[in-house]
Amino acid sequence: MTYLLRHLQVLFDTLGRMWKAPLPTLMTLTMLGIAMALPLVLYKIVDSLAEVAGQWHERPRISLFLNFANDRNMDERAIAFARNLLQMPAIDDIEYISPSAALAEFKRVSGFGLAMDNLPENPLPPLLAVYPYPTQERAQLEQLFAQLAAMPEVASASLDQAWLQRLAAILALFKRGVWMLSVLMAVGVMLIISNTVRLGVVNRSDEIEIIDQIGGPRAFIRRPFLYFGALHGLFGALFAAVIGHAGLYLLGKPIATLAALYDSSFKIGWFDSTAIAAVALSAAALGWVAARITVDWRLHRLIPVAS
Amino acid sequence: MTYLLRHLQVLFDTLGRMWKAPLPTLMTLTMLGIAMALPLVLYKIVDSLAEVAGQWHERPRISLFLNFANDRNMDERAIAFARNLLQMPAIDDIEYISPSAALAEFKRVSGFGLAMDNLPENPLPPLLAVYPYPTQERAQLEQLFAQLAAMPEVASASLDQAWLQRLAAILALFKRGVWMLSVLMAVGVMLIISNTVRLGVVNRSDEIEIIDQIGGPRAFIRRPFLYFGALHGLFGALFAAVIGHAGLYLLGKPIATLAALYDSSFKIGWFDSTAIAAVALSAAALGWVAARITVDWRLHRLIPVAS
Amino acid sequence: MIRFSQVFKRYPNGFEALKNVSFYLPSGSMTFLTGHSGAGKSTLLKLITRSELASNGQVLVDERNLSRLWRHQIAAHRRAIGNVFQEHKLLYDRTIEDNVALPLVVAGLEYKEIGRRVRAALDKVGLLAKAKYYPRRLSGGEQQRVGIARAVVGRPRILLADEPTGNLDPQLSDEIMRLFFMFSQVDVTVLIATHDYRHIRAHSAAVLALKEGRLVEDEATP
Amino acid sequence: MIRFSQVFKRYPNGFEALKNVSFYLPSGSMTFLTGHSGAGKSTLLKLITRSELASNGQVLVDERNLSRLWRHQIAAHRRAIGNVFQEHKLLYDRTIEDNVALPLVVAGLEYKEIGRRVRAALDKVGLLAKAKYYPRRLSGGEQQRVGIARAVVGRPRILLADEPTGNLDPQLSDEIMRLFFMFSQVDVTVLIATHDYRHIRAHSAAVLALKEGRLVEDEATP
Ligand SMILES: Nc1ncnc2c1ncn2[C@@H]1O[C@H](COP(=O)(O)OP(=O)(O)OP(=O)(O)O)[C@@H](O)[C@H]1O
Ligand SMILES: Nc1ncnc2c1ncn2[C@@H]1O[C@H](COP(=O)(O)OP(=O)(O)OP(=O)(O)O)[C@@H](O)[C@H]1O
Ligand SMILES: [Mg+2]
Ligand SMILES: [Mg+2]
Repeated sequence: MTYLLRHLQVLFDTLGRMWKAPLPTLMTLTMLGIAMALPLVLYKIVDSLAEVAGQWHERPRISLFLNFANDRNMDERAIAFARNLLQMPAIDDIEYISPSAALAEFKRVSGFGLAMDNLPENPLPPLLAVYPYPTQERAQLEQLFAQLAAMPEVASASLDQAWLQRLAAILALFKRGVWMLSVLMAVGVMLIISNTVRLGVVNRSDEIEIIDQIGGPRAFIRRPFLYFGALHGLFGALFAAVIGHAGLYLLGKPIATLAALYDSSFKIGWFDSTAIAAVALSAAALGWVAARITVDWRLHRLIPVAS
Repeated sequence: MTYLLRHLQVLFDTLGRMWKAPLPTLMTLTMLGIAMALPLVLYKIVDSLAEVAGQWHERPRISLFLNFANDRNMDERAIAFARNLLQMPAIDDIEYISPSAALAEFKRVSGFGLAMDNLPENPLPPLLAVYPYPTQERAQLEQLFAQLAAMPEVASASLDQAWLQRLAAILALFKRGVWMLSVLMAVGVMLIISNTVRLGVVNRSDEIEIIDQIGGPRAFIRRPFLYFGALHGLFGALFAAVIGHAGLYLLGKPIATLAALYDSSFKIGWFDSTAIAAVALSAAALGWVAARITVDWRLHRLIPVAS
Repeated sequence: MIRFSQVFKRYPNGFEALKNVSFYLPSGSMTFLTGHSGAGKSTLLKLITRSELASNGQVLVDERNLSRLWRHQIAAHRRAIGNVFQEHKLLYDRTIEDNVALPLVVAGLEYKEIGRRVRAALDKVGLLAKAKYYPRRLSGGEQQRVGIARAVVGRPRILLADEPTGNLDPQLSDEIMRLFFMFSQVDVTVLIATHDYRHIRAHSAAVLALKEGRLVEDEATP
Repeated sequence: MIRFSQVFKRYPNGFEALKNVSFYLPSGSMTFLTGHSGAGKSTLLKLITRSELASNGQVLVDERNLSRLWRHQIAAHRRAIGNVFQEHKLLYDRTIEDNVALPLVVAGLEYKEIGRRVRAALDKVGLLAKAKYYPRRLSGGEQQRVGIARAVVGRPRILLADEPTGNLDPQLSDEIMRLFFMFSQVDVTVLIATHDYRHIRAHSAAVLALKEGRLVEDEATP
């Protein structure tokens, strides 16, 4: 009870000290906020991109060319076949592309529009674009492909594999970026807090020496600085949330413009509160650890035990 | 002469102090290095990308479909026509895509490979891909397009304009990112240096009070801290160069992998030394300013002039 | 009680500040420690608070051998000692009141009890009226008295003082000495380093005289 | 020379530390400043160094009115004064030598000259052997002597000292007083705040006695 009370008192005392020196506190929290906002924002962007990429841009796709060309009921048969396939648990979605639709798309994409108008008849076969669930493993995907290719209705099949490698490469790049940035920024956060704690120790070095002389235990001397470090981590994370949101807001406009040009309505959302809470807690823990290391290091010099 | 000597002495004294407390100095320089390395690296990536994008990926392209299909000498005539066009000053390069090459590419890209093999004859016209100089203004580009489209040899023409908007949008996004990051990091650098200077002032507050009492002028008291700030900025920039190079090295591998998948040999180079020198000088100036503001602020409290 | 048995103190630079010092101070005794500047008075007091460790010999405080003290026991040992420092060692960002309360806060006393005892201590040194002031506003002598109040507020079993009256006028310093004497009457072991032979003459107290680190016959006292 | 004309000093909290103080100290005079703890001695000295500003009245130092001093002139004014502080105010991260050299470094003297003068000053206070030590290694009295050496090293025209012998044994403190007296012989204005009436008796010096901020007839001197 008294123990808890004393901790609470140190907590409030430390808060009071931070509050009474608003400018230095704000400066430090801004530094911490900037340091933590960067990986948060980058992570958010990568996360949003990965989500969009997974469901839209570089989805795995198996193209099935059906062997009922020149059949009158071609469209109905293709759709019935697609219905059947959709029963398979691995398949998420199927799109039917009729020969005429394919030709139109081809004209649009290739730029051969005018030149294709004088084709005698549509040379293209009916096509099913099969989208497996994106969660599929590569081996599963290849197994599915073999299974589909072997079906009698299928004239030929192709599995677009480039997307896999590209996606893996892009994600690897971004993951490495986020990872590097996070490590750098964790280091940065600890350094900033360590520096601030060191400033605090220097500022209160008289007090520390006197308390040591008077018989204050080291835990007593250390405690306010541990709170100091943890509180800075905590508030720094909240600053990071604010700065990060400002950053997302400022980046939102050009990102939306860009997405519109790629026919996408891609938008980056805000951070969710659990993520912020997680960051805040980790930052508080980092701050505590940084403070502990720093205080021990400084106390070792400031009030050595004679021996 | 004596004045210069005294400045040199303060410089070396300050260097000596930084050297004698290697751990705190390294910590601060690491913080500064991280803060400055981030915009440096991002700028380098954006710069390299912009360069590549300009000359390769999203180049403006005018497609000319020629009206000599089914001509025996089709290829020769198309190439001769292309030679003629190359005389025009606005045109950088022309690629001739014969109907058979176009068909092969189409098969590859569309995935319709097998299905197209039973086409009776190649329905595609000969195609010239005309690449104007990328420096062209938009209006000039459209004028060129109109001129080419009106030629008798040209059956139809198309101008891909999306690249312009996309490039502009991407560059706008990246520029805003670099700009935001640079501002944030300049603020960060000043805060870090200010904090370090404040630590220095607190650490030497006894000395400052005593020197003030003994009759040391404010300029004398201030000078070592100004050097301290400027030196931290300077060395911080050098740390940033090292950290930035490490970052580029670590990012180089996944970037190269990704580029290879897009059939590009895109590589990010190292920073050039003038850029580093510029950053170092600006950082030193920032450090000086931060130190000046901080010292004045602290001295105002530490040794007020009675009145 | 304090017992030194053949104590030597050699500083890291090789300087021998105390040489073969032995004495015994029973509880309830009041003793003056004298000697020229640099004789080793402060060093002797630092050995008692375990701020320094004897290079040789035994220092016993309340039957406890200080060289056998564990690191984590040092704080508790110091809390049993009231110490008036040669420099005042006040906290300039806390009021007089809070400065005096510090040993009680460290010891974890109740708030009410702290307030009561702090007022009593400040009253004894004549500074109750300035309880809410900050130390910078006090004169040198007033600051020294705050240090004395802080040393006695915890009702220590041992009271050490290093030049406690160096900055006080004769009248005040007599009063302070009477205060120390009162403590020795209630079984506290009091040891005071001083240059002021007036006090030594005035109080019927024992004298330890140091000369270049050795205890000498009390020749200096006139 | 120092001249106070009807000087009042009121601190921001309203406390009047000096009331209607007037006196004149010619060059080459040696004067003792006495008074009880809190009488205003340190305040009076701070007015002379322009660490505080008189609320009323004139403080003239070497014909210069301190209330007319510009901000940037204060440093030069202080360089003409040697000051022994009540607390020693040494730099603990510099050697004794460097501490004493400080006023000369600030004044921008040549290296050789600095070395020569520092050694001379340390010799005068008997600490030449410890020139390379750091202050923490010195006893309280030794530190006080370092402060004295620092005050006299710049050959000031005015020498102020606040309890300069509070931590010194009688023999040493007599020597220090003789040193101050020698300075007054070479036309330096010397003003020393002290509680030690022995000195006042020993030297044929003038006495300024303060009582609760007022100059009083020198009743206290026995
Ligand atoms: N900054 C301040 N603000 C308010 N009051 C102050 C301040 N400085 C000193 N005083 C008060 O002014 C009075 C005179 O102080 P001063 O330091 O001049 O005394 P002193 O004669 O030097 O005493 P001592 O011999 O104890 O050093 C004291 O009562 C003190 O409390
Ligand atoms: N940490 C240290 N390292 C080396 N020498 C030291 C150290 N502390 C003190 N000394 C030396 O030990 C001697 C005794 O110092 P001490 O402080 O005990 O003297 P003192 O009797 O208290 O003197 P004073 O009356 O001047 O305070 C001095 O000569 C001093 O230089
Ligand atoms: Mg001592
Ligand atoms: Mg005083």
